[in-house]
Amino acid sequence: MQLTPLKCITIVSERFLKKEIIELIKNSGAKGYTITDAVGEGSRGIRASEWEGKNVKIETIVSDEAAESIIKSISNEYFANYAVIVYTNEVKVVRGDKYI
Amino acid sequence: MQLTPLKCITIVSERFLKKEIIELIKNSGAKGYTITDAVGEGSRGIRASEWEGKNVKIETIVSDEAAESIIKSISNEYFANYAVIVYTNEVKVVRGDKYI
Amino acid sequence: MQLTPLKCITIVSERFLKKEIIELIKNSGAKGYTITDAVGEGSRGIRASEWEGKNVKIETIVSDEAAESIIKSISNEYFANYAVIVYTNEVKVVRGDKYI
Amino acid sequence: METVLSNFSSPVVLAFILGICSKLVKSDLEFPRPLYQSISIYLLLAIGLKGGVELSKTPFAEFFMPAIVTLLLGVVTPLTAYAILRYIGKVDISNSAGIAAHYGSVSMVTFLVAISFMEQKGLPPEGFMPTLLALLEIPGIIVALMIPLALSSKKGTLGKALHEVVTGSSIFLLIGGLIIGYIVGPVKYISIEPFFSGGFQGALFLFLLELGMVTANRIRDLKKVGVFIIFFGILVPVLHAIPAILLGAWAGLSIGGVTVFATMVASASYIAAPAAVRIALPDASPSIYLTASLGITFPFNIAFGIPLYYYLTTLIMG
Amino acid sequence: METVLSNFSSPVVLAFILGICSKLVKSDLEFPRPLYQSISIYLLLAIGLKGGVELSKTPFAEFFMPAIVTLLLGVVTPLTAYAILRYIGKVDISNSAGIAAHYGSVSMVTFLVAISFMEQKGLPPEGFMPTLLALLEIPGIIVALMIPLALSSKKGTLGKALHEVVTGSSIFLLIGGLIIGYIVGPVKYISIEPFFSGGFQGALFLFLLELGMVTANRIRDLKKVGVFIIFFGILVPVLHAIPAILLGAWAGLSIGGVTVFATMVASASYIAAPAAVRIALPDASPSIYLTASLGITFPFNIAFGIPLYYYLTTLIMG
Amino acid sequence: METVLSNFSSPVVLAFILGICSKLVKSDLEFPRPLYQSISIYLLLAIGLKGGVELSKTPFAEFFMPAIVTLLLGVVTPLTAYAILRYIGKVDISNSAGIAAHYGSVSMVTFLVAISFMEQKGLPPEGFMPTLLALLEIPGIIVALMIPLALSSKKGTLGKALHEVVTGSSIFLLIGGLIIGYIVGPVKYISIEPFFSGGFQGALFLFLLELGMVTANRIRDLKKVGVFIIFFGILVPVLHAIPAILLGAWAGLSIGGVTVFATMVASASYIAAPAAVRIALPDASPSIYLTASLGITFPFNIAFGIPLYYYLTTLIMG
Ligand SMILES: Nc1ncnc2c1ncn2[C@@H]1O[C@H](COP(=O)(O)O)[C@@H](O)[C@H]1O
Ligand SMILES: Nc1ncnc2c1ncn2[C@@H]1O[C@H](COP(=O)(O)O)[C@@H](O)[C@H]1O
Ligand SMILES: Nc1ncnc2c1ncn2[C@@H]1O[C@H](COP(=O)(O)O)[C@@H](O)[C@H]1O
Ligand code: NA
Ligand code: NA
Ligand code: NA
Repeated sequence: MQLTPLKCITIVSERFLKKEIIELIKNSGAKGYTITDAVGEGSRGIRASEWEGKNVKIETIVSDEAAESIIKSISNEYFANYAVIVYTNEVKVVRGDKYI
Repeated sequence: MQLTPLKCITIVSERFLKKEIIELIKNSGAKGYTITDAVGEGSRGIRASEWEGKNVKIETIVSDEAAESIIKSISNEYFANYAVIVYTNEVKVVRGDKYI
Repeated sequence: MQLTPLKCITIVSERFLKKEIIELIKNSGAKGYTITDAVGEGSRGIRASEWEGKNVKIETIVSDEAAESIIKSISNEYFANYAVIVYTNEVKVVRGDKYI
Repeated sequence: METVLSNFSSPVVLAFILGICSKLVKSDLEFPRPLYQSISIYLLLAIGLKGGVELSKTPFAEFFMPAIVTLLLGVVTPLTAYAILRYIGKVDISNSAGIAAHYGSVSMVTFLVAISFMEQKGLPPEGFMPTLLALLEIPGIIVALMIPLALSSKKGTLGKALHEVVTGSSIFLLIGGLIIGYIVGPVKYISIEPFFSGGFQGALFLFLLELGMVTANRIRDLKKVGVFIIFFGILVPVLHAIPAILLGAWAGLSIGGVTVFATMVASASYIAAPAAVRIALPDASPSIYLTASLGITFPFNIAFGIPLYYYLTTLIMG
Repeated sequence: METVLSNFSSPVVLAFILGICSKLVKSDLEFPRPLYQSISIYLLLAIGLKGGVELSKTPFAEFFMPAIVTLLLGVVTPLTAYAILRYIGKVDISNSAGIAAHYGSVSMVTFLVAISFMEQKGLPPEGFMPTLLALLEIPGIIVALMIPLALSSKKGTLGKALHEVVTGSSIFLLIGGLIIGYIVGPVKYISIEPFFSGGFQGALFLFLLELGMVTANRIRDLKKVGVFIIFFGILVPVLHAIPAILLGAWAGLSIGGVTVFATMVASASYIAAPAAVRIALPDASPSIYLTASLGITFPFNIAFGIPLYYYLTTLIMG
Repeated sequence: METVLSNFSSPVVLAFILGICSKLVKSDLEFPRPLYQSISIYLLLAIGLKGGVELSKTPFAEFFMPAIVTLLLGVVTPLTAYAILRYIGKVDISNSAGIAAHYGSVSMVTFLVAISFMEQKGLPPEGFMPTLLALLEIPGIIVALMIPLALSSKKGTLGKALHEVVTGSSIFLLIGGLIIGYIVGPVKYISIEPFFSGGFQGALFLFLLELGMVTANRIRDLKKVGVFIIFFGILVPVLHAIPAILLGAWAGLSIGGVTVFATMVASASYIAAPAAVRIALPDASPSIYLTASLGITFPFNIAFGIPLYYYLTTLIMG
């Protein structure tokens, strides 16, 4: 089985940013994404959506370039005012060419 | 603390395939699995379960051989007609011998 | 973009241990965590929370030392009597110094 | 015409339209999935229970002919739908069979809206209609899925698909409710009646709000499926309703009963059938069959079909 | 015998059986967890509120003796259960204490089904029964968990377990409802009565459907627990019911009250107790205590126990 | 004083207190998010529908003046709130505008509790109050958010924030319900009335239980926000209620109507406003505006504000 090495970017943010982040990653070249509901705690205290109790965790499998572009955009747009964590991870993907 | 290097396979698919994929990974030698509800978008447009709004994300920690076998079976059975993404990831597992 | 290599620890356990594990990882130096609801199957048969149908999956991004300390504490406290799986994964984190 | 207009001031139809609007204005309204599931469970049990209680009071003779007619149409309608798709529309075998399975089966919500409609007209249908719903849900799917098997030498996923339909939660709850209602009878039913009857129309209101939201997504796909499917989704229901009206009247149903029966036959499944087709015919395209049944036929029936079938019924019966 | 049969045509018992069937036929019916949680919250508040309102009308004297008797049995039943497990069954200390905690506490749903049953018989129990439910829920768990502590020099997780029980959502909502109902009184209660009374039996119906599904999973584990536990799960409830009937009658309860009281005492917890035992006695096996309380005693009480306790009550009270 | 005490024995207020207690005793009570969402949908549709039905019976003349007065206060109250924050409290521009948006808008639950309160007093407000609620919800947010734009040359996120408010699910459901209720009218409303009226007070009871839990979390943050905000959160509502009472009475509302109207104006949004402010003014601190509206003003209004506004109304009107 042919496996393609790609980046998996994970973004956990307040629920409220979901729509915008999805748009952002699509514009950066991601071919797809997967979202799960999450709750969490971090450095930031209370936030607007907190009392609804939920974050979202967005994962997207992308090429190295797309990864860099996504990280840059998110850092610029959201790090100052919103609760967001972003990390990447090396994965091997089946039918990887679909996601580049 | 002793950590065993193993493979973590992640499969995101339409909810509808859940039962079958679980059976498939058990038959391929997985000793366990963890499932979370997810939503997502990918290359494929609409699908039967779409209007119920949910994918499933199945993760299973397995040996290299089991990993290969799972990837092969899923590729053969589902890639043609269903919405599925599969990728692997190197992890270090506590009490790893339980999962081989 | 500056990325810091850190450890991502994933703990899947019966829902029932959620509060305690969160306390444990905070005491071990984690600066945050993210939780998703999960279901799963493993080596262990039935358990008290099983009929409520849910595990939790706790992920925390930490330094290598904190990782080791978390793994040790969880192994000592829960492995004997509870359903728990723990594994680690190398990730690269944006603004990584926040999480050390 | 008047009936159509008055239909548009019915709460459930307006809820459906509100659901569509919520997508048009891009509202962030979100209908939690567990609420959707809970209302499904509630509605299916409620119609099952009420139907079972009614059935326990119905003499077998009265129920016999309508049941036979139902089964007959359950076998015939998927065949007509298939023939039209395959030979007029030139659709390939798998997709023709897949779509036919939807039109051979039945949409619970359309059925409920028809009952609401007739009750508001003061012409409630017979109490055993839910039993007919249960009888009609399965055969159409089976017949349609057997066509490609009969034509080619396909691998036997029919059994699996069949198990899926028969044990699917919708048929299970409907039949479970019927049996419980039948055993319990009118007297013991009283304790749970406020819950299952009082809230019924309101729950249906919420359900149609949600279905409006889902339908709006489907309507967006209309352009993808082509003009033939759009015509198909509107004309075939009417085509199926006509024999249903004639046979229903012949079998002795009241005006309310005939209208609801015709609506059932004219409706297309979008829950049981998709699940079964996905298993038995994985190469049939969900975009086509879901758009047809949920994006075209469902709103057509809710808005125009039901008043039309009622009008035709009164022409014939009265 | 007749009572047993008639019990099998009660809606809630049939819902329970339907739930079991859904697992037997492998239906894909899924009961969303939030619905399960919502119904729990609803039922607990509803019985609390109603009980509180009734309590505000009850003279203290009438309520005093039943309360004393309840506490007494809350202390005695875990000890008898423990003794039987440890000395007749030769079960180890932790498991004996763990199981005993379940049989010392109480199952809310069994309690509710018993009330339903007596209301259908036209013999509703006293209005303050929910207060007795609250009184009985906790002591049994505490007494049982203290046994291994008394015997060995175990580490002090009892405090944590105790906090878990007392602040657990079930006891919290029940007592919260009782207090609110008591303060609010019959007049102000009217505004929320349609919601909490009208829908009650229907919500209980849904809840038993879900419990049937859960019980079916548990029943599969029967072979794992051994024959002694199966006998235990059937005989101990009856053994506990008998003194409850005698003491309940002596304390001045009506026939309905005595039957419901006996059912409470005979029932085994499967929500509060497992949570507490999991904390205080992590080495006790959940397969055993859950299978016993949920897989054996619960269905036994629902199907046979309640009619039996009613029969015994009429024998004694006349 | 007496009114305040009697307010504390109202079911919904007690539910709110129970919710706060559940956090104080660290109960593991969990209110499932889908239940919370479902009740929101239900309450908003229910008040919309009922309001729409009432509106269809109200002569335009009767409704005209109250509507004008509502819009007027919707424009004025955010400005007074802003001025107090900026010039007395020395709060920075963003935070002043962010908080002002909350106090210019309205809290649905406070509104509902006020209606409950007046109905229990036998003085139900006019049926068109929900329309006023809808009219008041939006303008205050817009006016407040425009302040920083007018003062500085900020980037135009106001449009996005506006879209968020107008299509936000709460305003969408409220207005959707109003329109449907208006079209449907009193006769066709009957079918869905048991669901939307009968269960209303009970659903509100559950909702306040949940809000109590949320408020408890917010109250913990009180020490973070400083003494000025605490005074602000108590005094500004009263300050806003007074002109509302005068203008409401002048516009011809009944005692019930004036009290509810004053409560609306005095209340602070914690759903629509936070979402909009988060978008338009990301540097305003949620800890401050949420703590003020949800942690201070909300419980103050529920417990003391409503009886106080009622008392003031009777002083002035009668
Ligand atoms: N160290 C961490 N590990 C895992 N998730 C985290 C961590 N820190 C923050 N998060 C997640 O990111 C969200 C926002 O974090 P923050 O911006 O630090 O408030 C939190 O609610 C968590 O869900
Ligand atoms: N690039 C991607 N990154 C993360 N998840 C993806 C990606 N592409 C697809 N998925 C997930 O896999 C599901 C099926 O994808 P597809 O088969 O491409 O339609 C989607 O609904 C997503 O949940
Ligand atoms: N091999 C595995 N891969 C992924 N998740 C697992 C695996 N084994 C166990 N788990 C998860 O860990 C939980 C506890 O496992 P256990 O202690 O083996 O019963 C299970 O319910 C699963 O959610
Ligand atoms: Na049909
Ligand atoms: Na007991
Ligand atoms: Na206001």
